[in-house]
Amino acid sequence: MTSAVFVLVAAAIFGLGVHGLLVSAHIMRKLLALNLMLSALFLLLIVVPATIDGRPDPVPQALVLTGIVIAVSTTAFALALMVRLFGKQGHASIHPDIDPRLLGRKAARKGQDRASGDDR
Amino acid sequence: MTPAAQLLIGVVFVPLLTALVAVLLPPRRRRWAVLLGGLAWPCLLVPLSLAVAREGTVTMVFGGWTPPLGIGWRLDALALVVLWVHALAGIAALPSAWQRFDPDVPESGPFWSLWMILATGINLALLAADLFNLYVALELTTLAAVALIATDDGIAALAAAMRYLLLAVLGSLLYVLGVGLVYAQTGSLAMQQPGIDELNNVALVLMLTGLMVKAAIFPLHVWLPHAYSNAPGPVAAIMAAVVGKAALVAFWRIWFETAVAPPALLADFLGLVGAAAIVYGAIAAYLQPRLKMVIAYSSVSQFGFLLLLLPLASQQAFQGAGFHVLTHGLAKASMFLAAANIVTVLGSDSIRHLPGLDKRMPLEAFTLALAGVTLIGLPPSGGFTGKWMLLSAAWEAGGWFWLVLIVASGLMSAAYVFRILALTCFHPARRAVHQLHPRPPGITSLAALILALLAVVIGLYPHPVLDLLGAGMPGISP
Amino acid sequence: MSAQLIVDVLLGLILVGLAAQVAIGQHLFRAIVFYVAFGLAMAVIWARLGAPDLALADAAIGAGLTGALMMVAFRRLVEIDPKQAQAQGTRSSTLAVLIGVLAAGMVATIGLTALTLEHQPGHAGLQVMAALDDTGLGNPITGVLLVFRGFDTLIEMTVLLTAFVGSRVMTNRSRLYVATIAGFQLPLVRTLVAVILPLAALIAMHLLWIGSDQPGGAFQAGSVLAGAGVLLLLTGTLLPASKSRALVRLALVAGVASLCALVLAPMLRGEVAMAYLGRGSLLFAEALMMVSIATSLTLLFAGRPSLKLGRS
Amino acid sequence: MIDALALAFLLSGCFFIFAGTVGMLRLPDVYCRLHALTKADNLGLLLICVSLSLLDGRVRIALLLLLIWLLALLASTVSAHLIARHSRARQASEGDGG
Amino acid sequence: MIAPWTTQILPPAVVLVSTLAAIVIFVAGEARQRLRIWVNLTAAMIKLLLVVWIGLEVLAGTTFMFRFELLPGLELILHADALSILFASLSAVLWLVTTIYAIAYLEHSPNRARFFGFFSLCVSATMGIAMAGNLLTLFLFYELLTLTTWPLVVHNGTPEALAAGRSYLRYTLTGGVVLLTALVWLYGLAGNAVFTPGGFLAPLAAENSAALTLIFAMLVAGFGVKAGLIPLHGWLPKAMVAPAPVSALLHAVAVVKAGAFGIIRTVEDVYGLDLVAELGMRLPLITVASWTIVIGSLLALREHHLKRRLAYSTVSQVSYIVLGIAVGGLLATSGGMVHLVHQGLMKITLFFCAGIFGLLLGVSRIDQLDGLGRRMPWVSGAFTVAALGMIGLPPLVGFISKWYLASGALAAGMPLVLAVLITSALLNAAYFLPLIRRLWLNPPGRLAEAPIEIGPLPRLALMFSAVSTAALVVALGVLAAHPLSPLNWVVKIAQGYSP
Repeated sequence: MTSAVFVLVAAAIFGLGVHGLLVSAHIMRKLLALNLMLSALFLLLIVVPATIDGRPDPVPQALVLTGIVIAVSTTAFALALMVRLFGKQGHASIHPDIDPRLLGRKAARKGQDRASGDDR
Repeated sequence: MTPAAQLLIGVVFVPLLTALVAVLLPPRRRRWAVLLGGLAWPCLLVPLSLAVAREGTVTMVFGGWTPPLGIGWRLDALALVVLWVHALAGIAALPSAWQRFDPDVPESGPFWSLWMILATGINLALLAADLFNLYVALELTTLAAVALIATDDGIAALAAAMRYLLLAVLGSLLYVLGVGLVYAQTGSLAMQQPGIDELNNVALVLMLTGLMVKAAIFPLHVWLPHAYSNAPGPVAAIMAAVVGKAALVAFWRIWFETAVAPPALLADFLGLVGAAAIVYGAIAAYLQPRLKMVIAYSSVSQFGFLLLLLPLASQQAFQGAGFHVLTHGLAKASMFLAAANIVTVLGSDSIRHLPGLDKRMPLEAFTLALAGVTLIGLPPSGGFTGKWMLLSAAWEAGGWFWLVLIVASGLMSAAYVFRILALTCFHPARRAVHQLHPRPPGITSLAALILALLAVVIGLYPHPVLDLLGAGMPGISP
Repeated sequence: MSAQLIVDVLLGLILVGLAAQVAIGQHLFRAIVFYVAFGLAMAVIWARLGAPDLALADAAIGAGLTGALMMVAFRRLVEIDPKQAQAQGTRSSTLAVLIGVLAAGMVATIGLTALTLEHQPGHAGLQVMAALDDTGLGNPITGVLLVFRGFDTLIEMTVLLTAFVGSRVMTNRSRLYVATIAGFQLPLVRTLVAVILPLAALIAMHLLWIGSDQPGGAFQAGSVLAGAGVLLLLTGTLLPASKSRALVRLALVAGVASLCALVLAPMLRGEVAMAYLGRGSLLFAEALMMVSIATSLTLLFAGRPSLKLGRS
Repeated sequence: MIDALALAFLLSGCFFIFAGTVGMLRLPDVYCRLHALTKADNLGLLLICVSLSLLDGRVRIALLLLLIWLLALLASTVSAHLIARHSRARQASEGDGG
Repeated sequence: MIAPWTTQILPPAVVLVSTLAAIVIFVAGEARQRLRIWVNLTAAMIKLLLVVWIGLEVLAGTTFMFRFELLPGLELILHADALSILFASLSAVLWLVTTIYAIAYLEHSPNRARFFGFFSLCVSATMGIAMAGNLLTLFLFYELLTLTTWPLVVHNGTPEALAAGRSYLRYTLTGGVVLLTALVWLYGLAGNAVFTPGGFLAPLAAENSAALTLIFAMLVAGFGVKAGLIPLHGWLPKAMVAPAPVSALLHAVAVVKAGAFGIIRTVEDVYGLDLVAELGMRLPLITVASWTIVIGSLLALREHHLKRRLAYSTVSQVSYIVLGIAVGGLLATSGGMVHLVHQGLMKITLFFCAGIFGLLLGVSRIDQLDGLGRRMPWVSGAFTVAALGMIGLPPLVGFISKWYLASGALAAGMPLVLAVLITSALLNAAYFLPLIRRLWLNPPGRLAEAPIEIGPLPRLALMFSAVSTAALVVALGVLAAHPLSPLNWVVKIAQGYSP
C-alpha cells in the first residue's frame, strides 16, 4: 500500500519534471526539471522491487546512491557549461535561433569577443 | 584468472590509469602520457583477438562474485571489432590532436585527460555484461564526450554540447528506469538473464529508447549533427567512429541477449525506423551547407542500416552489420580528420570554400573520395562487403522491402558524396582564391588517408573479420 | 496502519507540492530554494522508507551541495547579466501540460504494474544478504557498493573526477564570480566556522568509520566535508586559486586511484581482480574517496582548479 | 506519567513553532520577523527535543538531541544575524540613494 | 604452351597495367608532361602486346583463369575467352590511338594529370569488363567504369558539364542499382557461377522461370543504360560536352560497348539464347533493339549539333549488336559481335574528326562544315570513309556487319528485322550524306578560313590518329577473309555459342 502511494508520488513528480523540461527555455530550469525526474526515478527504483525483511533491497539502494552521485556530478558540470555558454551568447537558453548550423566560425568569433567582454 | 581476462582488465585500466596520470602531471607534460597510453592499450587487442578467435568469447567476473551478485565482463567478436575501430581511430586522431591541443591552448590541459577518460568509458561500455555497469560506462562516455566537444569553445560547440548533455541525461534516465523494471522482474542486473522466458516489454522499450538517444538513432538523433560538426576534429573523429557505436552495440546486446524473445512486431517497426533514418539522413546530408554537417548527417543515415539487423536477425545479417560498423567507423573517422585539416587551412568548412581543394589539399580530397566510395558501398570497398552480406541476408529472409531499401540507399549516399566531390574537384569557381592558413603537418593528412584506405582495402580481405563475426551472438541463430 | 498511510500521503503531498514549486514556480531563484527543500523532504521520505543511507546522501549531496552549486551558478549568471539571468523563458503550453500528465500516467501505470510482478527466487538482494557474512560487513549497502559491485563505484568516482576536469574546460577561460558572505570577518561568523569545522570533521570521521556496519560511508562523509569546504569558501577562510597545485590534484585522483588499487592489488597476488581484501582495505579506500569527494565538490563550487587560505 | 509529560512538552513545542511561523508570516518588517522566528522556533525545538528524549529515555539519544538543538541554535543565530546586517546595509544604501 | 602461373597472372596483369600507369600519372602531378606521355604510350603498348599474346594463346587453346575469393561464395574471376579478347583487343588498340590523339588534343589545357589518370583507370575498368569471368566481376568493373568516367565527363567543370555529369551518374548508378538487385537475386538462386557458353541457368528454368524472366529484364535494363537502349539513352547526348577524346574512346567504345558486352554475356553466357527464347524474352529484346535502331537514327537526323548527331547515331548503331545477339544463329550473332569492333572503329574515327574540326576551327554545328574538305583533305577524307562505312557501303567494315546481320535475319526467318536494317541504312545515309556533301561540295563557310593556332606536331598526331583508324575501317573491310580478321574471330566465337 505504502509503495503504491510512493509510486503515485514518483509519477506526479516525474510528470512535473517533464512539464518543466518542456516549458522552460532557461537551461537551469531544465536542469532543475531533470533533477526532479531523476529523484522520481530513484524513488521508483527503491519502491518497486521487493523489500527484504521489511527494508528495501540493498542492491537498488546502492544503485540509487551511485545514481545520486552521478547526478550531482553531471549537474555540476552542466552548470559550468551553462555559465560559459551564457557568458558567450548572452542568454541562458538553447533556442533554435542560435542553431549552430547558421553560425559559421565568424559568429563563433563574435561570441568570443563578447565573452572576453564578460571576462574583463 | 586467465591471461585473457587480465588483458580485458588492461583494456579498461590502461586508459583509466593514463587519465589519472594525466591529471596528476603538470599540463605541459600530459600529452606525452596520453601518447603512451593511447598507443599502449591497442597493443592488448592483438592477443585478445587471438583469444577471441580461439574461444569465441572472453569473460571475467569481479572478485569472484558471480552474477547476479557481482559484475561480469564479456568480450565477444562484435565488441572486439568495435574495439579495433576505436583503437585505429584513436591512433589516427593522435597527430591531429597533438597539433590542435598543444600546451599553449588553454583547453589542452583538461583535453588530454578527458580523452583517455572517454576511451575508458567506450571500452568499458563495450565489455560490460551488466545492465547497470553499462549505464555507468555510458554516463562516463557521455560526460567526457560533452566536455571534449566544449573544448572548441565557440558558441555553436557549447550550445551543441549542452543540447547533447541534456538529451543524454534524459536518455540514461529512461534506460535506468527500464533497468529498474528488469531488476524488479528478475532480481538480476546481468545482461544475459538466466531462466526467464520473456522480458517485460515495457522495460525493453524503455532501455532501447534510452540507448537510441545515446546512439543518436533517428528520430532521437537531434543532438548528433551539431555535436559532431562543431566538435574539434580529432574529437569528432573518435565520436563518429565509436561513441555512437558503443551505445548501438549495447542496443543489439539488449535486443538479442537480454530480451529473450523480442516481439517480432517491434523488430519490424524498428526496421522501418531504420529505413526512415537512412532516407532522412541522406536527404539532410544532401542539403547541408557545411562539409562536417554533411558527414554528420551521413552518420544518421548509415546508422539506419544497423537497425535493419533487427528484422533480418540472421547470422549473415549480423556479419554484414558488424562489418558495416567496422568500415563505417573507419571511413567516418578519416572523413572527420580530413575535414579538420580542411577547416584548419581554409578557416571554414562551408562547402562554398571547397572548390579547388583538390589542388591545395590533394590528400584530403582523395581521403574524402575514398571514404565516400565506402559510404556509398561501391565494390570492392569494405562498404560493399557489408552491404552485400546484408543484401543476401535480406534475400534469404525474403525481405524484399529491405533488399530494395539497402540497394537504393547506395544511390542516396552517392547523391551527397558526389555533390561534395563535384564541388571539390570540378566546380567552375575552383580557381577562386581565398587566404589560407598554414597547412597542418603532413602526418595528420596521412593518418586520415590511411584510415580511408583501410576502410576500402578491408573489402578485399574481409575473411578474418567475417570469420570472427561468424561466431554470431546469443539470440541470433548461427 | 492507516495512520501510517496518512503520514505517507502527507509526506507525498508535501514532496509533490515542493516539486511543483520547482517545476513551475515563477522565479528561478525561488525554484532553486524550493529544490533544496525538496531534497530535504526527499531525505525524510528515504528515512521513512527505511533507507537511511539514501536519506543521509540525499540530504547532504542531493539537497545541500546541488543547491549550493545551483545558487553559485545562478549568482554567476547574475554577475554576467542580471536581466538575462532571471529572464523568465518559460512559455506555458497546454500541450506541455498534456505531455506531462501523459508521462505521469505512464510512469504510474508502469510502477503499479511492476509492483504486481512476482519476483524470481534467489535474486541479487537475497544473495547479498547471504554473502554479507563472508565479508564481515554489517551494512549490506556498503557491501554492494564496495565489494560486490565495487567496480560501479570506481566508475562513479571517475564520473565525479570527469565532471571536475570537464568543468575546467569551461572555467579556465572566463573570470568567474566568487561567492563570499559580505563581511566574513565578523566575529560571529568566525565563531561559527570555529565551531562547525571540527564538528564537521568529527561527523565525517564518524560516518566514515561506522559506514561499513551502519548507515553512512564515504559519500556521506565526503559530502559533509564538502559542505564544510563550501562554508569556508563562503566565509572567505578559503579562497579559490587559479594556479593548480600538485597536492590538490593528488587529492582529486586519490579516490579513483584507491579503488583502482582495490581492483588491481589482488591480481598482483595472483587472485581474481577485485578479490575481497578485508575491511581494512575498504576503510583505506573509503578514506581516500572521502577526500576526493570533498575536494572535487568544493572545487566545483569554487569554480577554480585550486584553493588558497584567505585572510583570517 | 512520563508520557503525559512528554505529550505536554510536545504540544507546547508545536505551539511555539506555530506561533513563530504565524509571526514570520504576519509581522511587518524583517527584524520583527527574525525576532519571532528565531526566538519562538528555538524554544519550540528545545521543547520538542526534551519531549522526544523523555519518550526514548536513553541518555545517549538525549545528548544527541541536545547537540542537534545546539547546532540549530547556532545556525539560526548566525543566519538571523547575517540577514539583519544585510537588510540594514541595504536600507542604508537606499537611504543614500534618496 | 606457357607456364600455368602465367595463365593466372596475365588477366589481372592486363587490367592492372593501365592502373599502374594511372597511379604514376597521379603521383607525378601536373608538371611532368614528358614523363606522363611516356608512361601513357608505354602502358598502352604493353597492354596491346599482352592482349595480343593472350589472344594467340587462347587461339592455341590455353585457358586463362584467375580466381580470388572476395567473400565466402563470392568470387572475383578474371578469365580470357575469345569474346574477351575481341573486346580487349579493340579497347587496347583504340586506347593507344586515342592516347596519341588526346596528348595532342589537350596540349596547353589544364588538369591534364587528372584527365589522363582517370583515362587510364577507365581503360582498366574496360579491360576488367572484357576479362570478367562471372557476373559479379563484370558488375564490379562496370561500377568502377562509372566512377572513373564521371570525372572525365565533368572534366571541363562548366555548369553544363556538371549537369551532364549529374545526369550521367543518375542514369548509370540507377542502372547499377538495378544490376545489383538482379545480381543478389541470381546469386541467391544459382550461387557463384562462372560464365559458360550456352548459359548455366537452364536447370533452374523449370521451377522459377518467372524469377529468371524478371532477373533477365533487370540485367538487360541495367546494362542497357550504358548501351544507350532507348529510353535509357538520355545521358549519352548530354555527355558530349566532354572533351573529344572522351567522347571518342568512351562514348564510342568503352562505356556503350561495356553495356552491349554485358548484354552479350547475359544472353550468351548466363542464360543462353535458347533459355532466353524459352522465357519469351527474345522477341522483346529484338523489338527493343530494332526500336532503338530506328528511333536513334531519327533523333540523329533531327540533331544539328555535330557531336550530338554522332551520339544519337551511336545509340542506334550499338543496338545492332544487341539485335544480332537476339536474332541468334551463326550469321546474325557474328554480325552483331563483329559490329562491336567495326562500329567502334568507324565511330571513333568520326569523333576524332569532329574533335579536330572543333579544336582547330571551332566547328560545333553541322552547317559549319561547309567546304572544309579542301582545307583539311586528310581529316575530311577520314570522316567521309567512316561515314560511308556507317551507311554500310561495301567493301567497308560497316557493310560486312550489316550483311551478316541481314542474312542472319533472313536465315532466322525474320523479314521484319531485315526491314528495320534497310530502314536504318537509309536513315544513316540520310543523316551522313549531307555532312559529306557539305564537306566537299558546299562553298567554304566562314569557319573554313579560321586561323589555326595549334602547332604542326600536334596537328600531325591528331591527323595521324584519325587517318589510321579510317585506314583500319578500310583494311578490316577488305581483309575480312583473313584468318585473324575480327570477322573470322567472331565467327569462331559464334560457333562456340550456336554450333
